[in-house]
Amino acid sequence: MSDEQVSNVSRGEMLKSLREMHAASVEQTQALLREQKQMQQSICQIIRETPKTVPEIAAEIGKPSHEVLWYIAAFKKYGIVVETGKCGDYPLYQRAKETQA
Amino acid sequence: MENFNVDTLVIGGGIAGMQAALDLADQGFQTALVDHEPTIGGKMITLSKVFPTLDCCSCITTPKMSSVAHHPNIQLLTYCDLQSIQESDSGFRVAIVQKPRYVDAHKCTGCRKCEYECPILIPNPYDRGLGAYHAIRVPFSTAVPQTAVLDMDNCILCGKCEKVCPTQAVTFTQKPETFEVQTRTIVLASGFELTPLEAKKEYGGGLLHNVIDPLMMERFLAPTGPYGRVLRPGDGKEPTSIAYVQCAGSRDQSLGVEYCSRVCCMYAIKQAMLISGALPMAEITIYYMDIRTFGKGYEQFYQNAQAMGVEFIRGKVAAIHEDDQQNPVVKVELTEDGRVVERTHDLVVLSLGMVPSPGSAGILELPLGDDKFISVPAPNARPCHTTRPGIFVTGTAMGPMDIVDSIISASSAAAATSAYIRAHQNGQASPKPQEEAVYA
Amino acid sequence: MTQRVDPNILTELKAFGAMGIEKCTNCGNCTAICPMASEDEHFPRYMIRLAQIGMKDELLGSKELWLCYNCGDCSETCPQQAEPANFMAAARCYAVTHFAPLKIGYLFCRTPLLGGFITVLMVLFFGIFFYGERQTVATDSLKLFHFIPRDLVHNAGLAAMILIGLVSLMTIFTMLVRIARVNNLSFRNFFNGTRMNWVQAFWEAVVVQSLAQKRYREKCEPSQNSVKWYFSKWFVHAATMWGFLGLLLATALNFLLDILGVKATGTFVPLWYPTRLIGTLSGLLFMYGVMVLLVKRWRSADKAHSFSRPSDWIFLILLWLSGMTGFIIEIALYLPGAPLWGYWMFIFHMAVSLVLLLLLPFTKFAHAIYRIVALYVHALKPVAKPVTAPASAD
Amino acid sequence: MPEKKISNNETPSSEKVRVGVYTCHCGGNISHVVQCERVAKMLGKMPDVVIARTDPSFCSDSGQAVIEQDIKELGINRVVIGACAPSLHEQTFRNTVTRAGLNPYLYHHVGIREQDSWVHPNDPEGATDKAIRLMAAGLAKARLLTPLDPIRLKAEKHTLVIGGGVAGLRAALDIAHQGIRVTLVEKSPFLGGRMPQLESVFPTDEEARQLLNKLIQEVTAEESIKIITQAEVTGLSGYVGNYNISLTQHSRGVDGVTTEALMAACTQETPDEFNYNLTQRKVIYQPYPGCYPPTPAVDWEHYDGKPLQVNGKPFHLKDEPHNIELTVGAIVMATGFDPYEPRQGEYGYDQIPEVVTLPQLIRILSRIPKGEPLTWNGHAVRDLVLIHCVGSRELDGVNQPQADGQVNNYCSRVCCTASLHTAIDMRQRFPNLNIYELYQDIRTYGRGHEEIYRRAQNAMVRFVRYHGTELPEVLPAPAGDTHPVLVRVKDYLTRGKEIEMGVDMVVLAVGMMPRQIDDLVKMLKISRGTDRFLLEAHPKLRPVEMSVRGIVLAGTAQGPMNIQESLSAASAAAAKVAVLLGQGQVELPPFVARVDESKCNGTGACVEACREEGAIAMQTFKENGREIRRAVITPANCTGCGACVGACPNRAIDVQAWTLGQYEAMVDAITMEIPAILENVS
Repeated sequence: MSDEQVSNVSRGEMLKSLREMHAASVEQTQALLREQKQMQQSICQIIRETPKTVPEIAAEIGKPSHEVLWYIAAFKKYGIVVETGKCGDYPLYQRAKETQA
Repeated sequence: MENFNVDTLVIGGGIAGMQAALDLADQGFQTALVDHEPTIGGKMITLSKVFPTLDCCSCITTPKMSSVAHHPNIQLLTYCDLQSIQESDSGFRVAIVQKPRYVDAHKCTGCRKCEYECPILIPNPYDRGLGAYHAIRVPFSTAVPQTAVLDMDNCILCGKCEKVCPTQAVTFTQKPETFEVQTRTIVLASGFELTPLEAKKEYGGGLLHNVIDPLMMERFLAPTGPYGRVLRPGDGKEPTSIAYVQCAGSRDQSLGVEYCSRVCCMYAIKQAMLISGALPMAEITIYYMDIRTFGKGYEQFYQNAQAMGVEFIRGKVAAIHEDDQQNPVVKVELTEDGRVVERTHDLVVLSLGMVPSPGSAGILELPLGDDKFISVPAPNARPCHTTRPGIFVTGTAMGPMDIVDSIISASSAAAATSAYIRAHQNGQASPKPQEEAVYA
Repeated sequence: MTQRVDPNILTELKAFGAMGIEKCTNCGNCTAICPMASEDEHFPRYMIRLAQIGMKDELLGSKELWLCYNCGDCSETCPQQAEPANFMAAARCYAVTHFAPLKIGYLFCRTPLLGGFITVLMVLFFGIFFYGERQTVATDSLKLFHFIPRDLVHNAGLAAMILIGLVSLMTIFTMLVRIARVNNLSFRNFFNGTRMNWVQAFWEAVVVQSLAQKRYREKCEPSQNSVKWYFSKWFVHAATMWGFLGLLLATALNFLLDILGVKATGTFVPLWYPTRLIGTLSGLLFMYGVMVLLVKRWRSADKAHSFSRPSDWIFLILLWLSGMTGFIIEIALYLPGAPLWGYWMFIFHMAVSLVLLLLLPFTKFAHAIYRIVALYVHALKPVAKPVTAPASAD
Repeated sequence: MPEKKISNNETPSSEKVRVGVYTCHCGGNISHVVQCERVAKMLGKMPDVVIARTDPSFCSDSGQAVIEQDIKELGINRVVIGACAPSLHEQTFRNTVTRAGLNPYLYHHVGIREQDSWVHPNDPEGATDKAIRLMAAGLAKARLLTPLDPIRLKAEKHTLVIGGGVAGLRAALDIAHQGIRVTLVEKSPFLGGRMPQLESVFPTDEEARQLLNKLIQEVTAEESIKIITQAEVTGLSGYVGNYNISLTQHSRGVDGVTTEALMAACTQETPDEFNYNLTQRKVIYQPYPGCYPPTPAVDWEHYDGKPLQVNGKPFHLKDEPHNIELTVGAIVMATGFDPYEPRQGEYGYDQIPEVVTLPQLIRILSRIPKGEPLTWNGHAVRDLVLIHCVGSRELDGVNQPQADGQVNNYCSRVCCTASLHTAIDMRQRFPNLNIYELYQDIRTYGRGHEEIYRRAQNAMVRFVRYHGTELPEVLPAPAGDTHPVLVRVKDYLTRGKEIEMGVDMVVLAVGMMPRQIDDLVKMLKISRGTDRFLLEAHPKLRPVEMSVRGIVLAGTAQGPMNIQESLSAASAAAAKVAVLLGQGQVELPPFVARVDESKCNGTGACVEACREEGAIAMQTFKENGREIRRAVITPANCTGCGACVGACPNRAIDVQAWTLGQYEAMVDAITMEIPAILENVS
C-alpha cells in the first residue's frame, strides 16, 4: 500500500486493513495482552495494601515465581510497582501510588 | 534511502566495528557503519563494568557511540541487513535492506512517549529477556540513534503510539527498503554470540531458572539492569551463595566447542568482585580447570580476587540439578584433594564461551576456520586480512578476544584497510585534502 | 614419601586399550559425573592420574577399579573425549593380568589372535578328551551320561571347580595384599572391621550388591535417554548373571539330587521338573542377556561399548557358545529318537563350559571375583579409608 | 578528529555568566555512593546556576544531547560536569560543548568518581558533602573561565620508530603505507629483534626467519622508510608534531671490500648472544645466515681493540660514532623485551649444567641436525622436564625478589603455548624422549592454541600441576642414580603427593621482561606500570597510546605478547600515528602560561624557573619611547607546568584556564562551611 493510498483512506480503515494483513500475529498478541492485563490486575491487587515478596505473590496467584518476577521487573521499570525494603533475602514490592485509576 | 559511495563499509556496530570506523573516519575516509540492531553498541553496551580497570562500561562505550553518530565522515546504518555483495571494478557493491522501524527516523525525537503508551510488554533482549520493554520503544536509554522501533510481530495495531507521538513519526505502513552502497573495502566486525545456555544438558539444558548466563549477570550488575540489583531470576531472592562454572561453553568437545574462549576467566573474576561489592555477605565460588588471566594486569586482578575471599576450586563441574527450593546443586570433583562433592548455591552462572555471530560471513563468501570463526590465512603476517582482498576482519568475528584486544585489533584492521585503499586508489577520491596548517 | 614417576605405565595401559587417555587434562568431570564415585571412592580421574605418573601399585591396589560398572557416563560427557570408561576397562584388564598367576591374562587382554587361538585349542583339547572317553551311543533316547560317563563329568567339573577356586583365592589374596599395602592397612583389617562387622560387609558385598546389584540398578542407568526396561543396562546384565547363576544352580541341584539318590543325573525328566524348569528358564534369560550384550558390543552401541578388548569378546563368545549348545542339547533331548548331533553337541558343550570356567580368573569373567572383593572392602569403608591425607587443606 | 570549527570564542566577559551544572551517576559508579540528586539540588541554588541536572551517564549520546539542548535553549555559557576523571571524558564533553556552539574551554570537569565516590565507598554522607564542595569549587572556577583557542601546530609527517623487531618493522611499514615518512632506528647492527631466534612459530608452524625476511623485504622496499641500525636516541626535545631527535650511530666497522678478509682475520671470540651465550662467535659477526643487513658488523662492546692481521698488515677497526638529527611528528616505542634471566641457583640455573631456559633450548634444538638424537652436556637426553612460570606469576614471599626488589607477578602470556609447541616438536623429532611439563595453569588462550595443547597431549607429554606457593625443586641426583638430575614437586593432580622425576635436562620456560630503556623513559617523560612495562594511557580508550601525546606503543614494550598480537598492536599504533599526523597539523591544549603585560616588569624570575627549553624568554620592547623588558611565551614549548607562575613576584604570569584567581575562588568555595554554602544559597 503506497503512501498516497494511505492518505486517501481514513486512519481507522488503514489500521483495519493492516490488522487483516497481520491477522495471525495480532491475534496472538491480543491473547498475550489479555494475559498480561490479568497478571497485572492480580499482582497489583495483592500488593496494593501490603508489600510482598515474589514467592508470596506467586503463591497467592498460583503462577511460577520466575514469571511473577518478570512482571514485577517490568512494572518496576515503568513505575507501576516500587521496592519497599526486604523480607529476609527477598525484596518487597508494593503498588506505586496510582496517579490515575 | 539513496545509493551512495564510501571508502569503507564496516559491518557490525560493536566496539570493534565502532573503533575501526572511527580510526578510518578520523583519517578522512568516508565510512559507513551498518548494524542489524536498531542501535549500535554491540554486546559491550550491555555490560556492567570492564576488567581489569573496573571502569563502568557505558563510560567507555557510550562516548564512542556518540562519536560515531556525530562523526562527519561516518554514515550510520542501523537496523539494516546485508542482502548481497558483488565485486565491482572499484571494490564492492553491497545491497543493504533497511528493515522497517515503523517510525520515521527523521521525525522521531526519542521522547519515548509511544513506549509509555504501548500496552504490550515483551522480553527485552538487551536484558537477556529477563526484563521487559514495550512493543514500541527506544531500545535503551543510551541507544544510538535515539529512535523508536516498533516490533510488528508483537503489535495489536491499537494505534495508541501513533496518537501520542508529538511529531507524527509512527508510520505503520513502512516497508523494507533496499539500497546499494558502493565501497572500496569492507571491515567485518560481526562479533560473537554466547554458546547457548541450553547446549549442555548436564547443566540443566537452560531449564533451571537459577542457572544463568554471564550476560544476564552483567545486566544484574549494571545499574540499568532489569531488577536494579542482583537477584536470582527464579524467585527474586537475593543470592548469598553464587557459583561460577568455568568452561561451561568452551574447551568441551561434548559441545563441539574445542577452543578456549579467552574472556571467561576474567569476566567471572570481575563479576565475582563486583558481586562482592554489591552483596558483601555473598560467598562466591569459581570452579575452573585452568585460570587463564594472561593479559596485562590480569594476574594481579586474579590475586586481588583471591585476597577478597573469592573461592577458587579446581574441578570441572559435571552436572547441575535443582533442589526443591530452586537452588542449583553442582556436582564436582575437588581435584586438588580428590573428593567428589555436591554443593548447593543460590545462583549458578555458567561461564559460557564465544561462538561466531551467524550471518555476514556467508554473504561475504568468506571461508571459516575449524572453529567456525572467519579464517585468517596469515595470522603471523597479516592478522586482519581475510582470504578476499579488500575485506578485512576484526574483533571477535575472528575468534574470541576481550575488549582491549578487540580495540587493538580494530585499529589494526583500520591500518590495514587504509593501506589497502591508498594502494588501490585508481584515481578516485582520496581522503579529504588537508587544511592549511595554522602555526601558533 | 617421594615417589619416582614411571612414565611407562600409561603407555602400557594404552596397549591394554586405554585409547585416548593421553588426552586427559584431569578436569575431574568424569569423577563428578560418575554415579559410583563418592567422597572416598573417587574415580576414574584419580585412577587415570595414577597411571599418568606411573603409580602402578596404587593403581593395582585400588578397589575403585572394580567399583566401576562401565556405564559410560564419564566417556559420554568427557570434555576431552579421553574415554575414561575405556581406561577403567583397560585398567581392569591390566589388573587381571597382574593378579592372576603366570600372567595368563596378558594373552587374553592384549593378543586377540593368540588368546583366541589358545581358547580354541583348549576347547579342542577337552573336546578330544571327552571324545576319547566316549561310550556307546544310545539311539532310543538321548542318554548323554551314558555317552560320557557320569562320574567323568562330575570329576572333571569338580577338578575344574577346585582349580579355579584355588586360583581365585590366590588372586583375591594378591588383590587384598595390594589394597592393604596401598592403604597402609594390615591384612587383619579386612576381618576385624571396627564399625561394621565383616559378616555384614560380606552380606552387603555378596547379596546386596553382587546378587541384587543394588548400586548398579540404582545408579548406572543413563538418566537422559530413556531406554526400554528390557534393554536397560541393569536388566541385561542381571539377566546374564542370574541366568548364569540359575544354570549353575540347576546343575548343582542335579548333582545334589543324584547324591541324595532322588534322581540320577541324565535320566529323562519332563520340562516341568524343578531342576529342568530352573535350568530352562535361566537359560532363556541367560541367552537373552548375552545376545543383547554381544549385539551392543558389535554395534558399539554406546560409549561404554565403543571399544572392546579381546578378553571381552572371548568371555562373551564362550558364554554364548555354552548357552547355545546347552539349548541345542535340550532340543535334542525332547525330540523323538536320539539325534546323533545331540551327542556331539554335548561334547562341545562340556568342553566350552569347562574352558569358560577355567578362564574365569583370566578374562573379563574375572570381574565376578574382583568386584565382590572390592565391594566387600568398600563395605568395610571405615577401615579401608586412605590414610594418606589430602595434602591441601581447604 | 578532522577540522572541528571552534566558534563563538569571543564571548564577551561582560556577558552574564549562566552556568549549567551536570552531576553524572556514572552508571552507578558515583550514584551508588554520592546522592547525586542532592548535589544537583544544592548546586542548583547557587548563584549564576541556571540549571542543575543529573543523568545516568552524561557521556552517552542522550546525555550529551541534554547538555547541548541546555546550551542552545537556556543560553548556558559555562558548563560544569561532575563525572569520572577528566582523563576519560574531558575531551568528550569539549566536543559536546563545541557542537552546541560554545567555546570548548568554557567547560570545567570535576572528577567526583576517582576523587570521591571511589575513595569513600563506605561514607555516603561524607562523600555527598565532598561532592558538593568539589562541585561548588568547579562552579567557582567556571564563573571565571574565558574562551580560549587551542594551539594549532604544523606536524611533521615523519615518524620515528624505535626498535627494529617485528613490531617496529610492522609499525614502520604500516605508517609508511599511510603516506607518512618513517625513520626506523635499531640499537643492534641487525634488524629482526627476537624473532629470528625462534624456529617455527605457533599456531601456523611457519618458519620464523622466513616470515621475518618477508617483512624486512617489504620494509626495505618502501622508499619512505629509512633504516638506521647501530643507533640510539641520545637527545630529544620538542612536542607532539615536532620532536627534535638526536641519534648516535656507531660505525659498522667493516666495509664491503675487505669484509671477507676481515672476517677470516678476526680471531677474537665472544659469547654469542644470538644463541643465548651457549656458543661463541667472532667479534665481527653476522648473527645468522640471511640476516639483514647482510654486511657483518663489529661488536664494539666486546672487541678488545687489538688490530687484525689482514694480508700480513695490521688493520685497525675503529668506531666513529656520529650524530644524526631529525624532526619527527610522532614516536613509536617498539623497544621489545628480554627473556627473564633466572638468578643463579633458581631451579639450579647456572649451577647444574643440565638446566637451561626455553629460549636456549630452542637454540640448542636448532643446532641439532635432522635425524640426530638429542644430547646435552655430553649425555643422551631421555627424560626432560619443562618448568612453566619461571620469572612469571611470581608471588611476594615465595619467589626471591630481583635486584630492584620486585617480583614479576604478571603472566607472560606466551610461555605456555611456546613450551607446548616446543614439546610437540621434540616429541616428533625424538620419539623416545619423555617430556614432563610442570605447570600451574595451562594458558593456551589464543586462536588455535588449545589445539596445540591437545596435540601435546596426544604426543604423550606428561603434565604435573604445581602450586605457585610450593615451587618444584631441581637437585643433582645422588651418585648411581639413573639420571643426572632429580626434579621434585608436589603434584596437585594427585592430592599434593610429592613425586620425583629423574631427568637428563631441565628447561625453564622463562617469562618476558621489558628491555632496559631507562634513559629513553626519562628522556621522553613517559610512564611505566608496576610491571615495569611501558604504560598505555588507558587500556580501552587509548590502548596503544601513551599519556604523552605523540608517543605510541607497539609490541612487547607494552607487555608480553606473541607475534600475532605484536603485529596487531603495531598496526594499531600505525593507525593512531596516521590519525595524529595525517592532517599535517596537531592541536595542543591552550593551557600554557600567559603574561599580563600590565604587570610584568621584567624581573626574569620566570625564565629562571622555567624547565622547558625555549618556552619563555625576556624580550625588550620599545613603548612610549622607553625600553621595557618583558617575558614572552612560546606557547608551543610551554607545558603549562606553572613553575613560572610561582616564581613571578608580581603575579604577572598565569596558566590559561588555571589562573591564580581561579584557584583562589576554588579554594574559597571548597573550604566554605556547609552552613555557609547554604547561606550563600539563600
